[in-house]
Amino acid sequence: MIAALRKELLLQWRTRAQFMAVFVFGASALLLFSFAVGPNAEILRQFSAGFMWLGLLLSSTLTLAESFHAEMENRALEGMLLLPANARVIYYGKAIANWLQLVLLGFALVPVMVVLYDAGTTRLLSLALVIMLGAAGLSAPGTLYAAMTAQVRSKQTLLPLLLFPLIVPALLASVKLTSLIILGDPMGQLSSWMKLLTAFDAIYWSLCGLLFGRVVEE
Amino acid sequence: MIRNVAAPAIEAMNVARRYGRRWALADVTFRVAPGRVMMVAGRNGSGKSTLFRVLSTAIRPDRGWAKVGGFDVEHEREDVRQRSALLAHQSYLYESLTAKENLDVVARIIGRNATAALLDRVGLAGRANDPVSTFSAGMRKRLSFARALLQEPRIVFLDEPYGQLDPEGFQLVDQVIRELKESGATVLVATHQVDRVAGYADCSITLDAGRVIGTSGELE
Amino acid sequence: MKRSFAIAFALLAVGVYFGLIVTAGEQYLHADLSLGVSVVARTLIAFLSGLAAVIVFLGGDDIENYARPKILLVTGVLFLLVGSYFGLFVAPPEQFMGDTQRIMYVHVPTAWFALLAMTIGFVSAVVFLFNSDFVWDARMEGSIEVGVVFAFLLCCQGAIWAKPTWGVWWDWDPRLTTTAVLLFAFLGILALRRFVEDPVKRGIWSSVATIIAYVDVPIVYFSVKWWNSLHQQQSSPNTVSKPFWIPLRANAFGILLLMVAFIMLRARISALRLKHELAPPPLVEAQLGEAV
Amino acid sequence: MNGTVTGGWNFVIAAYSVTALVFVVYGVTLITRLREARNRASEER
Repeated sequence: MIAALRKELLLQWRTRAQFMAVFVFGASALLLFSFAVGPNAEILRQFSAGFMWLGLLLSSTLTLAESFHAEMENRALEGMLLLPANARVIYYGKAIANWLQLVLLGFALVPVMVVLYDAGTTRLLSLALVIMLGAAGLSAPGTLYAAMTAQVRSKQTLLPLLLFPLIVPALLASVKLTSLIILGDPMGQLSSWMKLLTAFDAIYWSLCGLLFGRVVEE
Repeated sequence: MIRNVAAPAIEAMNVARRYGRRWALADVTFRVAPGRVMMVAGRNGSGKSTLFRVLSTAIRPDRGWAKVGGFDVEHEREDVRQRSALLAHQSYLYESLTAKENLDVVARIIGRNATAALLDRVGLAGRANDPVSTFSAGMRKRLSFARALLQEPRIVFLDEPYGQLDPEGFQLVDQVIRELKESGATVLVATHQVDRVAGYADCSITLDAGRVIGTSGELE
Repeated sequence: MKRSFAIAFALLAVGVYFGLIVTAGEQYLHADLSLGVSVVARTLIAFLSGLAAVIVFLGGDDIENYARPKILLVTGVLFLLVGSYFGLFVAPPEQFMGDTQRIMYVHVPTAWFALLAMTIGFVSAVVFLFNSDFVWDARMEGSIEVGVVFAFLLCCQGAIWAKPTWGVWWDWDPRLTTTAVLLFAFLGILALRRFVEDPVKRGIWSSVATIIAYVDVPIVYFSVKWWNSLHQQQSSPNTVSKPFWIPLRANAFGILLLMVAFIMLRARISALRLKHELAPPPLVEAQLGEAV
Repeated sequence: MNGTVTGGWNFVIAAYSVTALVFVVYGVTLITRLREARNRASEER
């Protein structure tokens, strides 16, 4: 498990230029969203959480697809499976690495959001927790679907097509939590959304791990 | 688990495998005793690679069954994988990692080391810290060879081991196969270098259109 | 196989008798046909025997038989004609909803069977992953496609219902929104199936995707419900009073039969293609003369 | 307004028409697709 994770992190470190490109993509998406709304500071602040998560979601399809690019190049994934290494270990290694990358991306997008939308907050710790939980919701099913679509023609379309409807609850919860943190939480809804997001993560982290072997083994 | 020692190292019975609608393997049956070196001949597309992929558990057979080291390739995959290694057509290498890192990744997962010695063995010690993306086809072949040997397999599947290698590389492959044989490992070699391999192989089968069309030498 | 079809029809008949005919007798003939079974028990029997009929129809389905789906199709259309006649012309307008209530007689059964079709897809996916029998792959494809068609229809009906009721076409009602999310999730799975040539991979991947998408249903429902909790909680339209039973239940049985027939037809199309794809290797003699 | 939604018959008709249309169109396409698939299967045999 540790060995598999180390391999993923090494691969990601080698392609860190890719990460920068994805970050710039996400940041420019945030910039474009504000053009769609117009220069109304109050409305932008209201929508800031939604925009940030949409930016992260769009970027995530790039990083997820990319994470299987190296595996498919020389059929390296098959090589890994033929070692007496469990497919589940490979899945969790990859999912955790993707999660770390998404968390990093989320943290990097926060200052962009603060500057563009004037959506600052002092509750940085809870914001970090939300980004971590939300990214976990994206990475667990995302890694599984990326493994499938990496082997298919027209993968660029298929991955978002499969992933976006699925992560609706995680997206809703993350957006709601983020905007509750930024705009205040008068009705005390924070904990119930947090529970929903945690439940989503728990279900998909276990279910996808169970099913990954069936997807990659031929 | 205790298995009969005299049991064949590899046993395939009516193995068939389809790619899409094309049957790459139609019906293959053979047995090889442990410690033998077997040549698998046949022209391009005759099913050699598919046979190796089935035997090394990369893909499941659609029909029939096969046992490697006494373990079923469909239901006891972990056991087969622990005992065998495949030198495949694809190199199984990560382009962005260096030669040494590629081997280290494998070594760490299966809990072995001695990657430096292996790199030296295949003549890549000087390029150990260069990324694979800068390697030539022959160097990649050498590196995947090292990757397969790292697993210390008892049963080795070598798919075109001579492909893209220089004369020096030919010598290296010959020597490695000889050493594997001396250590008691079973080696299957799929190749077009029929004359060269026939010099040291104990037996051979010839495939055509996914079927065995000829055998020679003592298989069992 | 032949027997299971008869059993399913018998189960259906029991359901129709207790769910529909007894009520119709009370309403229009003033005759007690209930055989002493209470109202609650009758509803339960109708529900359970309908469900059992679906299971037996599909579980015991002979994929080679092409007459059965057509019989079911015709029977289903008959039920729908009766139900719609009652729904449009016989049943009184509802107290609050007026005539728009009549939309419910098709909307509610469509909702039940959209969800049921997707549940059948989920069950088929699980069975396929365990036994790798391609009949279940064909059934999965059939029920997912039927589920998608029903979900699409459901969204259309929902929009038509929402306009006179709340003044907007789309109210972000949790049930309707969940249906829309489901529609897109299962459309994605159908797209995935189109892009994968290898039948084994196609079967396994779409089973995995189906399981993952189906597990999402309750989570989506609750998240949309909480998300939309600031809006007014619309009350469930009244479908419980007796005058509304006949059109609702007749249409329910009709749509049940249509769903089963559609799944059967669609599964046969998939099965024919799979039969072609999974044909055994041709038995040609190896040409020994051409040996290398 | 006494809380009752009045009128709305056009919506009712629309809903029933959409339902009928979807069922009929889907049913017809299924039957034609099945016929095509069967013809293709018998041709190959």
